[in-house]
Amino acid sequence: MDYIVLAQQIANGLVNGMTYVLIATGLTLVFSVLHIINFAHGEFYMLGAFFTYFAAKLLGVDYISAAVIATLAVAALGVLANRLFFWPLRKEHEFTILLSSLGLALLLTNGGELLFGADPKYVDSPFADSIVQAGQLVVTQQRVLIFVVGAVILLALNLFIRHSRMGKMMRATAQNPEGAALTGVNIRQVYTVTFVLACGLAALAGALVGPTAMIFPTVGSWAVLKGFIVVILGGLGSIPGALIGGLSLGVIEALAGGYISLGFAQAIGYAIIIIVLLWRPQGLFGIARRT
Amino acid sequence: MSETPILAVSGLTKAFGGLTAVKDVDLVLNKGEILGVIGPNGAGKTTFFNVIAGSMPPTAGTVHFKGTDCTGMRSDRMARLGMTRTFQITSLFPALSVIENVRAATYRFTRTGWMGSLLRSGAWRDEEAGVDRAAMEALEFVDLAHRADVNAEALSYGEQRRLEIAIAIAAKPDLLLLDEPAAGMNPEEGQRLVGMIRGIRDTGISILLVEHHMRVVMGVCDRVAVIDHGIKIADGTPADVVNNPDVIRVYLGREAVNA
Amino acid sequence: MLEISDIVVRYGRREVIHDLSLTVAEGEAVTLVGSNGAGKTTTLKTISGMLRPVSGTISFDGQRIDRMEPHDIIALGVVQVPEGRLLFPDMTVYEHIELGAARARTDGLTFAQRVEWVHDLFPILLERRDQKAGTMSGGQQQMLAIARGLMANPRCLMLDEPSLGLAPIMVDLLEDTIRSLNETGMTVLLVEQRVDLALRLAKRGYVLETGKVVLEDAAASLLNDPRVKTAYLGI
Amino acid sequence: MTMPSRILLPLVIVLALAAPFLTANTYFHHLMVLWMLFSLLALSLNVIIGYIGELSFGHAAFFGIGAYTAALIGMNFGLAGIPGLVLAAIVAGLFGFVIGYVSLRIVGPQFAILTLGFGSIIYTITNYWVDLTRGPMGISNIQPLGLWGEGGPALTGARGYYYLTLFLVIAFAYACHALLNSRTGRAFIATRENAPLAASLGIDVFRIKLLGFVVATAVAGVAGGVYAHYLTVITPDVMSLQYVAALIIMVIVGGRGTIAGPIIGALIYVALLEALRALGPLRLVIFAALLTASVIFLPGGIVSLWRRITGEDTRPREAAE
Amino acid sequence: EDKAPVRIGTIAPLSGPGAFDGQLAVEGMEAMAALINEKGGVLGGRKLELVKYDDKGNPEEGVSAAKRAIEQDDVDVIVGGWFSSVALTMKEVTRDRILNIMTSTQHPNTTKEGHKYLFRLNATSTMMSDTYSKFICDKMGLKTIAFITINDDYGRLEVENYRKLLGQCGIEILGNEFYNKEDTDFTTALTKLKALNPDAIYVSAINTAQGATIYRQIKQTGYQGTTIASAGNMNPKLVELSGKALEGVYSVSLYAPDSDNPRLKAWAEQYGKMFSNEPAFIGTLGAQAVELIAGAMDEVGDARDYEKLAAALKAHPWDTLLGTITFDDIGQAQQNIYLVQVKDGKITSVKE
Ligand SMILES: Nc1ncnc2c1ncn2[C@@H]1O[C@H](COP(=O)(O)OP(=O)(O)OP(=O)(O)O)[C@@H](O)[C@H]1O
Ligand SMILES: Nc1ncnc2c1ncn2[C@@H]1O[C@H](COP(=O)(O)OP(=O)(O)OP(=O)(O)O)[C@@H](O)[C@H]1O
Ligand SMILES: [Mg+2]
Ligand SMILES: [Mg+2]
Repeated sequence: MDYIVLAQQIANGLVNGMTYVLIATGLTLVFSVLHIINFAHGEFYMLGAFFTYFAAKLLGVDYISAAVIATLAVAALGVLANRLFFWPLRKEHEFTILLSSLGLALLLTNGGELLFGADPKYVDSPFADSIVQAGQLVVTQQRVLIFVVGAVILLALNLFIRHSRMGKMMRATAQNPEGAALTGVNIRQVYTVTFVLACGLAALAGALVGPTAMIFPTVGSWAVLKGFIVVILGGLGSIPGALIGGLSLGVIEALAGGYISLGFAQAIGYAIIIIVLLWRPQGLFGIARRT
Repeated sequence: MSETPILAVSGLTKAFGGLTAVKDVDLVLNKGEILGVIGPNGAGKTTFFNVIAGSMPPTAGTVHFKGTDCTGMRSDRMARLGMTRTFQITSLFPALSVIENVRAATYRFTRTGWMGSLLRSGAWRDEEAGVDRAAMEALEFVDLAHRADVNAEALSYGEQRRLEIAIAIAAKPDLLLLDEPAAGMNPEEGQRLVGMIRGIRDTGISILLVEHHMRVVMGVCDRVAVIDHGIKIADGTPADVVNNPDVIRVYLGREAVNA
Repeated sequence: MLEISDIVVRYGRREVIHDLSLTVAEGEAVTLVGSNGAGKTTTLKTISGMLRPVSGTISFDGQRIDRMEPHDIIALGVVQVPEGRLLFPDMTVYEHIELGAARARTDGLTFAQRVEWVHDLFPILLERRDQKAGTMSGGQQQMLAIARGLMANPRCLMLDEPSLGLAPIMVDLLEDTIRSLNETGMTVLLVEQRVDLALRLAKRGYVLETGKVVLEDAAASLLNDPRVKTAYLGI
Repeated sequence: MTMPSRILLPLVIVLALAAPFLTANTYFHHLMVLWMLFSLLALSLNVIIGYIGELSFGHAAFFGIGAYTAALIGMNFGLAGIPGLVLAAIVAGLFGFVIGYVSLRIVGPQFAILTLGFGSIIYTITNYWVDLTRGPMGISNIQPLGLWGEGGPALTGARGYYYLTLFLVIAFAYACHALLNSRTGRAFIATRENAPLAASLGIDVFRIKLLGFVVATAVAGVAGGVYAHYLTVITPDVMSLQYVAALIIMVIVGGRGTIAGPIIGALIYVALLEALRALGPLRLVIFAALLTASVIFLPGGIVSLWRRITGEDTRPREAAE
Repeated sequence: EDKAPVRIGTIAPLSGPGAFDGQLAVEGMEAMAALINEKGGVLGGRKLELVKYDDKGNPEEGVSAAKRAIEQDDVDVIVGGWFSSVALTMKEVTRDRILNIMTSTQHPNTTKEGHKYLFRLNATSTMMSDTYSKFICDKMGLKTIAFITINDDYGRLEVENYRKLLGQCGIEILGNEFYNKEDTDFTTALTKLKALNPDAIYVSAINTAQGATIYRQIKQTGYQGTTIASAGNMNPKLVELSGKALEGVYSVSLYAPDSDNPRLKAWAEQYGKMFSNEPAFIGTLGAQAVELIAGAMDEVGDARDYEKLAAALKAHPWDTLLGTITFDDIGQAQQNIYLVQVKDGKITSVKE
């Protein structure tokens, strides 16, 4: 076996995995706090990439500033999305809310197609084509950036949820909204903060991952699926879970693609998830639900 | 006694990690008997119920129901054998109407399935009529018939507790486990509950009752067992138990005077 | 201090509280008595902002609170210990205690002092500090719910069936606690199915039937009122 | 049955029977066939979503399995008829049994992801097992549906398929209705609403769920079989997530857990997309906007309109509007 | 002016992943229709009108769209079949009912049975690879090659063809990786291919976004060898998106942007006036379809006599914006195939 190739595949897998992680964290946040399966999450990822593109193009700013602007803008959109599509339905059945998010996803994808044009676009980043060599391993700077930012964000978010008061309020709302309200939690604020964070995270993922591939208005749909798988694999609501789940999925796919069959890489990824879930239904880091 | 007891528990133990919630408990319940289980909060009463009813497997010990060993048997099989329970934390079908809640409980003793309904067979018609009758009877029994068409989630707390009892008795079990049925009832309603429980027993159902309302316990139980820290510390007639100094110390407090 | 006048509350189209009025003076202990479904919980939820009255007003310290959000009402010091506990099953006991103080008023005891206080009151909560609330026994959960409410540093404490699921000896403790809270100046609005207990604790009482006040009197006289005796005390 | 539905139901059925003769426009007939096919599928998914209360992201895979089974049986053994459809049901149901057996012990979003995983694996295999399925290009020139197979009478026009699918929809809708009025149906609903309580009443929750899942997948298989013969072409695309999403939309927009709901949902889906065709690029945007508006204003599905009109809706008015 | 227009049913992916290609195609048709209408239309003054249908790149939608075009909207002809899977299903609906010109589908099976009124403009992948492999063998001086290929029948056929053709001229095929149509990252496959150290990597990609990503990622893995772009998929957008990664890369195409065919120039000018995109190959195919329809109708003097229209199309060579085109009796076109190369960010034809 060629160890260089093996190492390279693992490195590729880790970076891809980190993109999954970035997407999954926002998703797991919305799920764990608000019990919403947000199908539109991928669309915020898409918007993050497109806003970065347009910020750079129309405002003439550099990639990093464009990424920051896009992240903030999409985070602000999160307020609107929550207000229109999720907050009014908070008392409804989870399937109803799921449908609302599906509608929002369709609206954003097709609206995006209309607004941004159907042509694929490329988010230009100075780091995209610059190669970092470590021994015989080759990685672009952009991929290093994804990895580092991903790791930092995750750490910060985990600390926020575990230890900040807002984080605790979010967890309380997750487990019993009525009890939380009677304890003094401003449920509405929790909803808003959750969506702002989740949309911002998705947008940041889009801004970072954008330059590694072409972007088009339907990129969000694969993103949300990958995100879900990671969330479930890692354990709903667990941020360390999202990290481990995402990285393992990335590496599994890279190795399956590299050594078994590229076409079946995804299917093999799914098969492994199925096995994991059958063994630990709550996911790697999830809390076992009491029945 | 020659007749096999309806429930015989021996050496029952349940541990959660380091915490042993139920320790080596032996208990026998005879047919037609109402047995009360009391004890301080966190003593292990609910856990004891959960293990008996098959909601969780025991760490050690055995459970015999109507003479069959059903240690660790799943709760649905236990129920089909004839043991139903209520839950301490209210457990209903919240989105269904009150009558639908009770109807669901008739699963145990109905027989004709989908096919009968598909063909509108006579057996199916008869059985459905029987289901309706049983459901209505159960509701009348707990005085909820006037709320039959309301969704269960729209009931007040006390009404929900009564609905739980209706569900449990509509299943026509041989043994009924009641976990704090009087919670959320005022003394007068507690008195009515005493009447209800007696009525249930009179239809031939044996009852195991966990309750903190001493008036209910005293009023209805043939025998009372006391659990503290998972251990059975007393077992006797209600009068014996309430005069037991240990029981007074760990459990009854000032209530001992009233009881 | 708490003044409720002519409130009407509906669930959907069904009206369950009809023109209900009641007052609680500062430092007073008042109880609401009524059978299942009379509307006691609904009344408390309306005061704490979980439900909106269709008409009528609620004011606290002269300030209208019937259009305020629950968290703002709590910040004023009106705190409800809910029926059925409403805990957060996967959060630890201590996290509940911390969260309870999320909107606490800043006068009176400090956070640390209050923590110590509730731990003294219910030692099991200190012993099980890191246990998940969902795995506590029913009675232990009830204690936690009360402790959580106390952590909010209430001026007016509304208790909805606090004795639910408590062993007799704990009910004694609860009774003593409520009495001492009230004696140190806390206003208490108590809904309790153990009507005898409630009437022993309270100064005044209201009797509710199908969403209306049918009787209002000093607690001692209610305790001896024949109607109350037969309908609620079962004597 | 309430009075209005006693009159309404026969009326609707008569109308449905007469519909194809109201116009000679074959395109209209085609749309009616699609409506009925989607109704059948949505009704079958409704057994999972509405009766056992789980979300399945894999339902299109069973539709696909049925379609491929019928197509392959027809081509290789000349059984393009009732035997083919029966086999489509059996094969899809068998897959449903195996997949349900391993995944139904798990509930909620985890179950949904499991079905997504299984669905994707089936999709991938269909795409790559070129020798059997012809891969991404799919199978074309599938024979029309005969009675017992090749030779003999066969359905060709859209009208014929319409009556076939209408029959299947009515039959299955009636079966669902009968189910709900039976002991088994009550067990379904009890399981959906509160599984631990259902178990404590003697209901074998797992078996009930498995039963529902197998029935749902087998019916999806039949729908797939008819679809393959009707369209004469199938590609692995029929298993794609796009269809899964479409089916979920139909069930929930119409009203999950009801019988009229999924049928109305399918109608809305087919008719709305058709009516919006003229809008070109705006089509899907408007569709999405209408979809979300319907969810927000009618969270209980279109059928809840009825309940609203009759004033049965008693949701509490709560704070923080 | 009062005469009813000739209505051309245009079935293309207008939403979803294929939307951009669909848009380019429809724009190409619009530009050509505008040109013809400006000159007075067809059949003595009837204007050409496009009736557009979205097939979402999905076979079933394609079938529904074709049924609607014929049965409901009663169009005169149909132009469609941009994606092979849609084309293969749609042709069963249009079969023997209406004149149907298929455009970019490269799958040989599209015209295999030779339905009476069915025509296909693009060269099949087999025809392309015949031309391309000659150039690769003769001019590029490669000893080894590896493929990265879309997993569909088009891709599978390409690999099969080149294995045979390049093998014959002594180029060793080191490996092939199939990817899926929804993939967005190709580093795993490219890492594998790079490790084989081939002289060239042949990229078989139809979708512009996937193509551009692959070309860029080839460079990002540090691969230094030659990149070869698959036949028939070079377009200005791809060049723009791929940046330096496509510089100097060869491909073959029916369309040479720098050709001096006056018809092409007029069309490109019209296109520039109407749309912001750069004219692309897929647009020229649409335009060519419109051009042929107009020509055949004028020659036959009828918009609906499909028997005669089909006969006319097959009867003789036609002059179009892509040069001369002829059809064989199963409706397959024979057109010029050009060798093109990206130079300074422009697609230029290689004059041999
Ligand atoms: N899943 C669990 N994990 C850990 N500890 C548990 C779990 N379930 C129960 N316990 C603990 O076991 C002990 C017994 O609990 P149980 O619910 O049986 O008490 P109980 O006698 O019913 O009390 P109560 O009268 O308050 O309802 C308690 O200390 C409780 O905290
Ligand atoms: N969510 C709801 N939707 C509709 N009706 C409700 C809802 N909650 C309560 N009700 C109804 O309102 C009335 C008053 O209920 P409430 O819970 O206030 O009673 P309560 O006095 O607290 O009774 P309990 O002693 O049983 O707790 C009851 O008739 C009940 O059925
Ligand atoms: Mg208990
Ligand atoms: Mg109440």
